[in-house]
Amino acid sequence: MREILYRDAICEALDEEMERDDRVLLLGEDVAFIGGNFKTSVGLYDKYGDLRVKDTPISEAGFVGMGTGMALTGLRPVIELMFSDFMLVAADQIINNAAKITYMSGGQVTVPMVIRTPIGAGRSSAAQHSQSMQAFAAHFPGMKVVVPSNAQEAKGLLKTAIRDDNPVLFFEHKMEYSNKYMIDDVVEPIPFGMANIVRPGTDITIVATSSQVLKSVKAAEILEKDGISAEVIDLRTIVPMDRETIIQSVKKTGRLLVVDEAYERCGIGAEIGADVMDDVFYYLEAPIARIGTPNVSLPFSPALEFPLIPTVEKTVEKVKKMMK
Amino acid sequence: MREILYRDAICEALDEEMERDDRVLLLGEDVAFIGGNFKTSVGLYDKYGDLRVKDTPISEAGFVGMGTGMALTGLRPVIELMFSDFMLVAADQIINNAAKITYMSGGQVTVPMVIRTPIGAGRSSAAQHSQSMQAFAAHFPGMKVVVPSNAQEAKGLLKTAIRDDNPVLFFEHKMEYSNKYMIDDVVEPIPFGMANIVRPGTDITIVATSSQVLKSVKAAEILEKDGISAEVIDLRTIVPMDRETIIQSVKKTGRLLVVDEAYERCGIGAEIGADVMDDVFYYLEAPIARIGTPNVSLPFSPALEFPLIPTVEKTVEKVKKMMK
Amino acid sequence: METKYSKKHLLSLYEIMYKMRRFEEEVFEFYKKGMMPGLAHLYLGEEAVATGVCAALNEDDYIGSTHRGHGHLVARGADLGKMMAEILGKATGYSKGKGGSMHIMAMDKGILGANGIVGGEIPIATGAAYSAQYRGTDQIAVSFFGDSATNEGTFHESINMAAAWNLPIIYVIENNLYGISVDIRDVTNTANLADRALGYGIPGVVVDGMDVLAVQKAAEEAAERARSGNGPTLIECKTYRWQGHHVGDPAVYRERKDSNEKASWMERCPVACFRDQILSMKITEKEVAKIEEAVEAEVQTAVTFAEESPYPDPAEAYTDLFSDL
Amino acid sequence: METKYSKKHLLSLYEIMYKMRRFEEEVFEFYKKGMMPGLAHLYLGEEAVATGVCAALNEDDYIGSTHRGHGHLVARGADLGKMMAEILGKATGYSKGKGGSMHIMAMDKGILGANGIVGGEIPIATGAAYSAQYRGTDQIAVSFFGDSATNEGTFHESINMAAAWNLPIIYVIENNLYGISVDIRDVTNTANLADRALGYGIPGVVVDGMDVLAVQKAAEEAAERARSGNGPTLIECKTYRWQGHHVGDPAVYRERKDSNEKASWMERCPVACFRDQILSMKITEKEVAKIEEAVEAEVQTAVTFAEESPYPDPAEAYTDLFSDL
Ligand SMILES: Cc1ncc(C[n+]2csc(CCOP(=O)(O)OP(=O)(O)O)c2C)c(N)n1
Ligand SMILES: Cc1ncc(C[n+]2csc(CCOP(=O)(O)OP(=O)(O)O)c2C)c(N)n1
Ligand SMILES: [Mg+2]
Ligand SMILES: [Mg+2]
Repeated sequence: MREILYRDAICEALDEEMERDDRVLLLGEDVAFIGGNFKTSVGLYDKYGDLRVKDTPISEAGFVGMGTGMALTGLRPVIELMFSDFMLVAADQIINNAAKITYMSGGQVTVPMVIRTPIGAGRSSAAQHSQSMQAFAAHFPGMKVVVPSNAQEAKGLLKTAIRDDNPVLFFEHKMEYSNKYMIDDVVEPIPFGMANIVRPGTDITIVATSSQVLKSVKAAEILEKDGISAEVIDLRTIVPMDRETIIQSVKKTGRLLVVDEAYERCGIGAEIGADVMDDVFYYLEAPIARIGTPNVSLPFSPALEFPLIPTVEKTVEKVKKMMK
Repeated sequence: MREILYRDAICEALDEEMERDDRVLLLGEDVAFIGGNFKTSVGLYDKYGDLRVKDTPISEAGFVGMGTGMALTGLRPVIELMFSDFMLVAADQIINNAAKITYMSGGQVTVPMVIRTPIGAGRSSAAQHSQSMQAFAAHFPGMKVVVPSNAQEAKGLLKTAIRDDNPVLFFEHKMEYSNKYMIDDVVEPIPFGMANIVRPGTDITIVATSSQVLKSVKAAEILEKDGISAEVIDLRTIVPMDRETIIQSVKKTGRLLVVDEAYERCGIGAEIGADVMDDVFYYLEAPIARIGTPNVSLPFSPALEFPLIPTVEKTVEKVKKMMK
Repeated sequence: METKYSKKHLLSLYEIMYKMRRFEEEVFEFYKKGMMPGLAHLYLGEEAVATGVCAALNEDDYIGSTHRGHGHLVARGADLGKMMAEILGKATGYSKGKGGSMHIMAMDKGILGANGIVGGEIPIATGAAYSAQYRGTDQIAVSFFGDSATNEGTFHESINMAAAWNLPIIYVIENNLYGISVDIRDVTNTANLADRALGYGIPGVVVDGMDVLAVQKAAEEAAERARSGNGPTLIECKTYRWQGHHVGDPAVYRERKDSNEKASWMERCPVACFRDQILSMKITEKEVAKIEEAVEAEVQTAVTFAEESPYPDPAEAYTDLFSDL
Repeated sequence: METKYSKKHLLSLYEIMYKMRRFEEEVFEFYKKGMMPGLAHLYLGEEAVATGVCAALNEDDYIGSTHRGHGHLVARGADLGKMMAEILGKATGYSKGKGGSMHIMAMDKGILGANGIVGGEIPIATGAAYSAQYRGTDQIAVSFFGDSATNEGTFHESINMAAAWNLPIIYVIENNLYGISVDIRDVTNTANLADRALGYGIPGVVVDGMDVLAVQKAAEEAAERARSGNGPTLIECKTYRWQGHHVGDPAVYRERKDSNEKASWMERCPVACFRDQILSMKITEKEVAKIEEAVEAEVQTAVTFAEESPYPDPAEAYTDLFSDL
């Protein structure tokens, strides 16, 4: 085990995969010379050169589309979008193109492309730089959707993403980049579609994503003191979704809370509730619940922004309500 | 009452609003000289001229953004996107800009813009021309989202949309354009946020949108013969959502099925279930259920496409299962 | 008339153009008979463009195509039977019936995809060019698109990158004057769309898109430039479509400015004119007729194959979304 | 030196530039003291651009701004107190603290919005120009954006429409050489971005963006063209930013090609040079000093106002999404 910053774990995964497979290349705004806006590719430009670690112009639709063209012709591009909000600038290329080509071709081709991009509020970045786009990505078929919860998970899941033959949306939480974690000396790829029970419990199931996993664990620790035993599941990937692990857990606990930072409406909480409903309905002791970002734009002022972000306290409070 | 095509009802609403208010103008691809790809603006170019009914180049992000600029400076533009799939080409302008400006400005300005666009499968238009984008629109805050069910509803709701001071996404179902309906001689604006109980019933609540409303009514008629009394609610607007009407109905019937043609994952069915859950949970006699488009791309061949579309039969079958 | 090209080459150009023509006439028949699901955008009248451009390419080069893509496929030697089957939504089609006319993909012919999103394929083809550069191959990419697609942001973003990085790609504007009903001259301010090249510091060439040899020549120069590391070229081919935007479009908008517009273009039919041209060049009527017969047979075989092929099994709707799930 | 402008006008130009300079120095101070939430993109060094352009405008003209928008606001006479309060996230800010530095909107000054999406504001400003044309007013719009924003599709789509329809708008490129760390010359192939105009059939003008009078002159010509119905102009102002991309950026990338780059631009400081210039034009040190004192007072008042203003009530997070819900 060793200590590492979340951002460096991302960088290591990129480096190791590029080392392993020269079809892997990295493109995006400011990824090369300065090593990325969030410093997730420091050193790679020096190591792999200009053609393989490429600073692009500010042309998101253009360079995401280029990634698709590369993926169709034998390469395995990793594209960085500086903020996940900018997926909307390239939305047609991501959703109408990259995600549909394998299907539209009747399986003739695959599109092994990873789009890495940061999500999350908390930096006073306001309405256009603070969104969490995982529910948006999951709504449309054809992309795998990954939401790693810490440095080890990020490294292992990014390796899997790069080795996957399909388009993968890989969401890094921007408040995590500077956080320190202990990780294994060697991190193996973590398979998609296998949720991780990070804390067993018996009274309620909390399914969480990304940075909400650690917050949920903290909430569980607080709840423990009140005699409430919460099972926390790190979903890891939204597509594919590990329904079975969730269902088994809820059958045991009788309660389900989903915590994910995307907008609440048509969000991840709604989806998981609907998805498992049939299987768990007769086991439920309380209504399925969700915590997400409320359905308003994200404000700049910390006085307004922080109250909107899912927190440990909100989770504790919601669980207590559900236990009544 | 008189008979009218759905497409002509749209056209009448546009005409009447343009007649009433010279700040209203229409922009889009092929809306002028040929009166729209789906013939929803026939005659308006001749009546109102080139500046007011404007054929645009194929520049969706550009002309949606222009609409925002018009709306900020005293006009009330109606923008036609030829297929709702193309919202993705203009997604940043719709979601990061039009929908957020009022909020980001602290309420200094409003953006009275309507984006009209067709949804729905059934024409062998394949993966890039068949999607139903209402859940996508509803996920992001700042837009009202309208899903009219027939000609009368379309006309009345479009008038309201044009008079609304906020961005409105107005979804027309492309399989409806050539359908005939009886409508009132004079159609008044229909308020947003008021669902319409189109068929009362006691055993199950079916909340439907767009062309699924009529299909649900047909399903209810079939179910009637089996002694099942279904209440069908035309949701009309997804944002704002009339929770109260749904909740009251489900409290009465004990069962809820949502039928909407958007992709199922993170879709409208998931949302409504999650939204009313707390209020109806203890009244439920069966798990809340949903019918949507399965989470795959839409295929071209009718042999593949039709089985994916929500139908009367699927609704009947699902309800029967829920009654067991 | 003189030409540097061999008799064999001239005949093969004619064969390809004639094949496009006959193939699409049959597509139109299927539509009229109500046997074609959805719509198709016919290339009739524009045959010289794809034929001339593809004559300048190698087998392993890449093509980014459009909603009006049948011609590009034929020019690359795609299987007519699999094409027609796809257009009819049959299980034996290139895309197993999942794509249809607008999304025929033939990776074996370097066709990266037809694309229902106007401008959608331009960055994808540009990425293939980057890929060729990265892998150090001799390959180039060609991106075909219509006049009106030049007003999409992707056109701009792609060409800028290709120009900045000297990517081996040719951008081909098939300027048939219209985007559906909208006259390109009403929504853009330059007489020649090739002028767009000026803003990127790359060559922009205007070519008579009804003249297959002129097109081939321009494409050869551009291909040479691309292969030798000198970057992209923008070629504007002036052409015209015989039919409306799609098989169901009566195209009333054409008579708006010039009632003779269609007729005057049809006089310059690329297929008929080239036939006359080669007949004046030591090629005999008999040689041409032989080709036409062979093409006819190939087209009829494709038609029969497509008609007799089964529709896909409904369960197929759920496969091919991912390679592994 | 000679100029057609009055002493009063020259002094007012200096006042505006000096105000921008001092205002942003105070913003930077707030950042360094940890009192500013998030980040800000400073206009320091680029003052002549907004000042010169806005000097050519009328009160009711429109401005589309960017993430680097403080200068545009000051040039339009926006309230410094409300600006600073917004930058600090206070309830008294232009946007009640909801927007912040990147989204200050001041509709009363014709500022349609700063915009955190690069290229995002270009079509919006273009729509305002269409609106002016439609309403038959004398208004024009100005769209400011950076060098690197010219590589977004919205740039292309907007200018094409404005050119096709002769919209009354001026597109102003603030070419400070970089988009964050990326040198525009590495991702685009033309020496002058103004050359982009060639592809749209509109005038493209290169101007010394450190010279406020040169900028004003170019803007006046463009404004005249726009107001008389002759359509858009693209003006490229060559300029430089003193600081990194944002307040937290050390800007190491600048020494990459030319270690003297920053120093040589700073020698040409638009504020200091213009000060010297007007002192050589019958304007006295005393007159200048008087202005500087007044600006200083105004800036200090703004700083105090912002500091002393309250943060918004958390419940405010839920208002202003819609005008009516
Ligand atoms: C992004 C997008 N916008 C609009 C359309 C609808 N559409 C399909 S083809 C077409 C016209 C294209 O014109 P052009 O590029 O000149 O090609 P042509 O059809 O003339 O060959 C339009 C508007 C689309 N498919 N995609
Ligand atoms: C669509 C989009 N892509 C990327 C960014 C991140 N970003 C913010 S400013 C900037 C550089 C802009 O460069 P330029 O247009 O030259 O303006 P400057 O900052 O130099 O004034 C980038 C890449 C963004 N905000 N929006
Ligand atoms: Mg065309
Ligand atoms: Mg710049």
